[in-house]
Amino acid sequence: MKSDIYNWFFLILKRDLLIAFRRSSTYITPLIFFLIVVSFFPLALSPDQDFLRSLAPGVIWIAALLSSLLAVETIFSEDFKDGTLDEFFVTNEPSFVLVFAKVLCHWLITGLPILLASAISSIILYLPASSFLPMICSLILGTFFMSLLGAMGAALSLGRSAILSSIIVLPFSIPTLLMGTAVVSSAINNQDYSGFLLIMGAMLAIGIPGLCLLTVEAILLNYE
Amino acid sequence: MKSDIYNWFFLILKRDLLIAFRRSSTYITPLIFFLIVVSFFPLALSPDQDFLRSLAPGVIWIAALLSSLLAVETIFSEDFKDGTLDEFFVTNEPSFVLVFAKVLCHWLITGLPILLASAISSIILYLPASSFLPMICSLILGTFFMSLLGAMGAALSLGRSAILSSIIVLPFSIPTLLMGTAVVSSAINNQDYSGFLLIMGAMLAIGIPGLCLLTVEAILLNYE
Amino acid sequence: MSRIWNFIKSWTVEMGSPPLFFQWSSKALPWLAIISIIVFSIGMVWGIFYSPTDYKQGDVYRIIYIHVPSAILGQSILMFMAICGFITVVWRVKISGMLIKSAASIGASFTLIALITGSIWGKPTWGTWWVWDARLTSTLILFFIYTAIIGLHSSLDDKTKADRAISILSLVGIAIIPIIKKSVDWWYTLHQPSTFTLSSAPSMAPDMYQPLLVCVLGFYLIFAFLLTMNLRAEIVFREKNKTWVSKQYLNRQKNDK
Amino acid sequence: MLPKLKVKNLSCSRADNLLFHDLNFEVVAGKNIEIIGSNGSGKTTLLRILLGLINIGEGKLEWLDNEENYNHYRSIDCFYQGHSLGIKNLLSAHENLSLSSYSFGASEEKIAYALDRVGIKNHLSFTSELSVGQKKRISIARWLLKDFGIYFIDEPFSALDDQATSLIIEIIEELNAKGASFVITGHRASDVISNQIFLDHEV
Amino acid sequence: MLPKLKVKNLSCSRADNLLFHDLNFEVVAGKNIEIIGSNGSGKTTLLRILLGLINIGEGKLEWLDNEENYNHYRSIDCFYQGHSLGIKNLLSAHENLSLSSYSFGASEEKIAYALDRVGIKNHLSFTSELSVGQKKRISIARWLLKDFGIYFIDEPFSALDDQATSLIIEIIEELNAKGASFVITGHRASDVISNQIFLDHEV
Ligand code: HEM
Ligand SMILES: Nc1ncnc2c1ncn2[C@@H]1O[C@H](COP(=O)(O)OP(=O)(O)OP(=O)(O)O)[C@@H](O)[C@H]1O
Ligand SMILES: Nc1ncnc2c1ncn2[C@@H]1O[C@H](COP(=O)(O)OP(=O)(O)OP(=O)(O)O)[C@@H](O)[C@H]1O
Ligand SMILES: [Mg+2]
Ligand SMILES: [Mg+2]
Repeated sequence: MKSDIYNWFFLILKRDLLIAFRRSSTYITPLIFFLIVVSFFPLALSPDQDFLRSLAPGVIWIAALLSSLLAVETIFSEDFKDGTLDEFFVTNEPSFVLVFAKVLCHWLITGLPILLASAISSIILYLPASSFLPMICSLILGTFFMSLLGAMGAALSLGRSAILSSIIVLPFSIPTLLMGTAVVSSAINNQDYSGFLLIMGAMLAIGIPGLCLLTVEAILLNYE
Repeated sequence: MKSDIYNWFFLILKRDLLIAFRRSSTYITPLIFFLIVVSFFPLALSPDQDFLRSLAPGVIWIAALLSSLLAVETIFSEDFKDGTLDEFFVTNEPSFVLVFAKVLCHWLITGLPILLASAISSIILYLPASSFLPMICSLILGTFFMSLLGAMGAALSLGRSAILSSIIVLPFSIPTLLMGTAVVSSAINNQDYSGFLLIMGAMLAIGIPGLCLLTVEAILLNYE
Repeated sequence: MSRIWNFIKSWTVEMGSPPLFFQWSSKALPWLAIISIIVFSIGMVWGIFYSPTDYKQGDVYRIIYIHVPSAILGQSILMFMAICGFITVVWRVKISGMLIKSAASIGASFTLIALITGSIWGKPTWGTWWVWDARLTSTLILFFIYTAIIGLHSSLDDKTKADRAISILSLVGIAIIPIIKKSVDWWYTLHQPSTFTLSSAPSMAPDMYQPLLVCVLGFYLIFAFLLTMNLRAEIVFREKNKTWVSKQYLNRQKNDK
Repeated sequence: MLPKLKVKNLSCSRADNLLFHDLNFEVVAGKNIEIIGSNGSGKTTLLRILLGLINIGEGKLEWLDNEENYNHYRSIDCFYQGHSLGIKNLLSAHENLSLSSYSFGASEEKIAYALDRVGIKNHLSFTSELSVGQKKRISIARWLLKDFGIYFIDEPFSALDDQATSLIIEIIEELNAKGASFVITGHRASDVISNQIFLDHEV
Repeated sequence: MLPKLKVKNLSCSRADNLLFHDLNFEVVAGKNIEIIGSNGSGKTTLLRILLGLINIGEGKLEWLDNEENYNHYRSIDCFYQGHSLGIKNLLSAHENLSLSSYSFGASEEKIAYALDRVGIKNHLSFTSELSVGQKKRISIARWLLKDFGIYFIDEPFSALDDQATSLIIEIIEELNAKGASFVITGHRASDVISNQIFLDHEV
């Protein structure tokens, strides 16, 4: 039974990754979007190094949140439209495994490009090298949490506009934003940032089961 | 014949406005999205008044672009799915009237709330009152241009490759962004901003016929 | 324990059946209206006309009698909605879903009132409409959460579905509110010392404080009153085709004659 | 009487499959044509080519115009109904008619009559609560809004119950009597329409 | 032999319309049930209630479990195919089978056999280029992937040509012989299935 759930999990993961790779826009769009948002600041405001460096943590985090959010919005809609979501719910396998697999897959195809983009941005925005590692760590935790939250928003607004799911999710992403920027700016100022990372980890630990279950509920709603 | 086109135009406008008003989320969501994105910046960067004031033009413009882009993305998809788009194209009425009517309707239900939201934002970002009027003027021109651009992107990505849409729309929105920001920052610094407004107006004047025609072509692509 | 649980469940289910609710609420409504209006007016009149003038702020401070109660209500209503949300998700009691929907717009309004009165108050005292202070910011986010809930509800055509959707959202909302409050606190102190912490304001004089308490109570009663009204409207709208609704109105018409 | 549309040597291939080849037929006033073929044989594609919605066929389409000449350009009012029905969920049945592109210029009485004819009471509520078949009835009501020259209807008989089927047949005959023509598709020959075109290559 | 599913006094109403009332039937191994009703009579709704996808009916469902008891909880493997077919456009026909939730645990040979059976060559390309009917064939191939207890199929016969129709009938009989049962819906009684349930209130 246990290995069954693993196989089930990997079946979904494989299927979704395959579909995502066949459509390159899934992983390229978040990356481009991120870079455009970031490059806008030097263009529109000021190319001054110190100014940009002070802006960098916030800008990178805002770009990360927005691009992860924009990408998550279609996570269930296609499966819902073409009837495959029905099929997953008709089997006797636990549905939150399905949700978790889809969230993980989504993170792999959008979170990783975002990490890449943020690495590039940290150079454009003159971030010191010492803050690189904490930035990546916080982004990993943060974007995964955003994928979870976004999945819930997407499930609640299945079939509706992207902007609706963003306003559902954005207010809830504020703690992540605050923690994330706190990690990076503490790292820049050589302060201790482990506390913030811990909190982000804790949020993720609670979020994974909690939000997955609520997402299952939200998906089932669309069947009524 | 001429009055026929007017009636045709108003038929579409009326239909779309009616549908939009039946679902209040269409006009509330861009407004709230705008405000949330704006409030991200003080949260992620710094709540300092002078700092925020210097950032404000850019922040407001980024929020305006994003919310108008997000909202425009479904402009044709519903009509495409439920077959009404086919019907509009089957009649002998000129299709760019259809596109223009849909863009105008879209601007009415998202652009106007965005203007309201930017007025609120100019208060919470401590923009001086003197820059209010130029900001609104530039936003009117800019969001309309974005609706046009976004409609084209939405038409291109109907049913398939969303990559085209974001890659085409985002880079093209950068001139609008830079002009718009320039108008507001010039106004803050008591410089002359009419030149930038003129350029934006010119872009719109070329964009309305040009982009509408391109959008018709882009929609027809989906039928092949 | 389980008996109490079952009792609560069956009680909520029973009292929550729309026709029954309609019956007892139409009896309770006039009383609720009278009491809430009396308490509310006492609070207002006492606060605005009979409480002492503040030595520093003058009469502007009287806005407190609207500001604070509505700020408090804004938070309590979300809590209330989360409780109803739990009942809706777990037991699928229909009426608790309608309760959330009816409460959401009231909660949003109170929060908006708190934001607006706060801004109005801030202009003379702080010299600006808005400050990115921890408490203000979290109130703003609270308002966003309300609008998310309302927007979600309006976007779904099927209203019972929409009720369950917003129950989920208000459950998440209540979980995230303390985190936001905490993190916003940290965030502010991170960057610069807080200039306007509300908690360190000079403790209030009792004759300013007492009317405030009455006002808060009055606001709660007004909320109960508005909620009942909203809920009744909602029920009639949703069940307009059911026989008991038409009967109710037929009876009403007979009584009117 | 001149045929409204002449189709000459129309061929089309999709992704290297020849869908149909050298089709020749004419659409005459008051007469119907049924295009029959199995799944994927190109029925939908043919209809869309005829209407100019897609432009991938080879061959000639000649439309009758007011001066009784034949043009490549279509000046006849046509009605097209695809697999999706063109019904808006957020509009009531009445609004779906009055605000559709086909109703452009139709009078209020026409609309009321059309709804009545298909047996849909003017639901004040939105159509989102109706089933697929009920929506199909609304879309059929729109046939009656104006005098269209040719009706191109993709699979009108699928997903319909017997009552609705006979309703459609009745309406088709009624419109035929007024001179309208129907070009419809289907999977097997219906008994109603005599002029049949088979698109039958292998699946 | 015990019936696999007993439906007792099932009623359901939607938006204040009673769709069906006091339905009683049993699904027996090797036997099929056809649910017949006009548009909007609640066929789709009934299937979804039986499967537990929606939870709005009143009444009792009792499922046979391995110990020959009846539970509210379903432990029988069921196959559900709704109006949408569950076919992914970006996957090839083969991948659509091997990566579907129903293939979970099916062997490679089964998949090849199933595709062969419905006459779809393993198109290496994506299924997005196939017609509705061809996709339907792929979705039918999935019936053969495992031994499901009950197949709930929503309108299997609509939008299909004669060849495919007889294919379906053949496959159903084949699976019946293995003990599987079908619960299918339709607009008019097909000749194949004897046990029919009519959901006929007014439209
Ligand atoms: C838009 C601006 C403002 C917002 C959003 C806001 C929000 C709040 C909130 C959420 C509370 C807490 C209610 C509770 O739970 O106890 C509160 C209380 C209070 N506010 Fe404001 N406020 C604003 C502006 C102001 C201003 C300008 C003043 C006066 C200088 C002020 C004075 C107070 C006082 C005295 C309390 C009661 C504190 C207590 O006893 O706990 N507020 N406000
Ligand atoms: N956009 C497309 N690109 C490539 N091939 C396509 C496209 N659309 C359809 N086809 C192919 O054209 C053929 C005809 O499709 P069409 O939809 O016209 O069939 P149909 O006769 O309407 O079938 P059905 O009865 O299933 O509706 C199919 O084999 C399909 O694979
Ligand atoms: N989400 C919903 N909310 C309210 N009513 C609904 C909903 N979905 C369906 N209905 C109603 O339930 C009834 C049954 O719908 P259902 O889809 O089950 O019909 P059906 O028998 O499958 O029809 P068809 O043959 O057209 O597919 C319809 O009258 C429809 O209006
Ligand atoms: Mg077709
Ligand atoms: Mg159905």
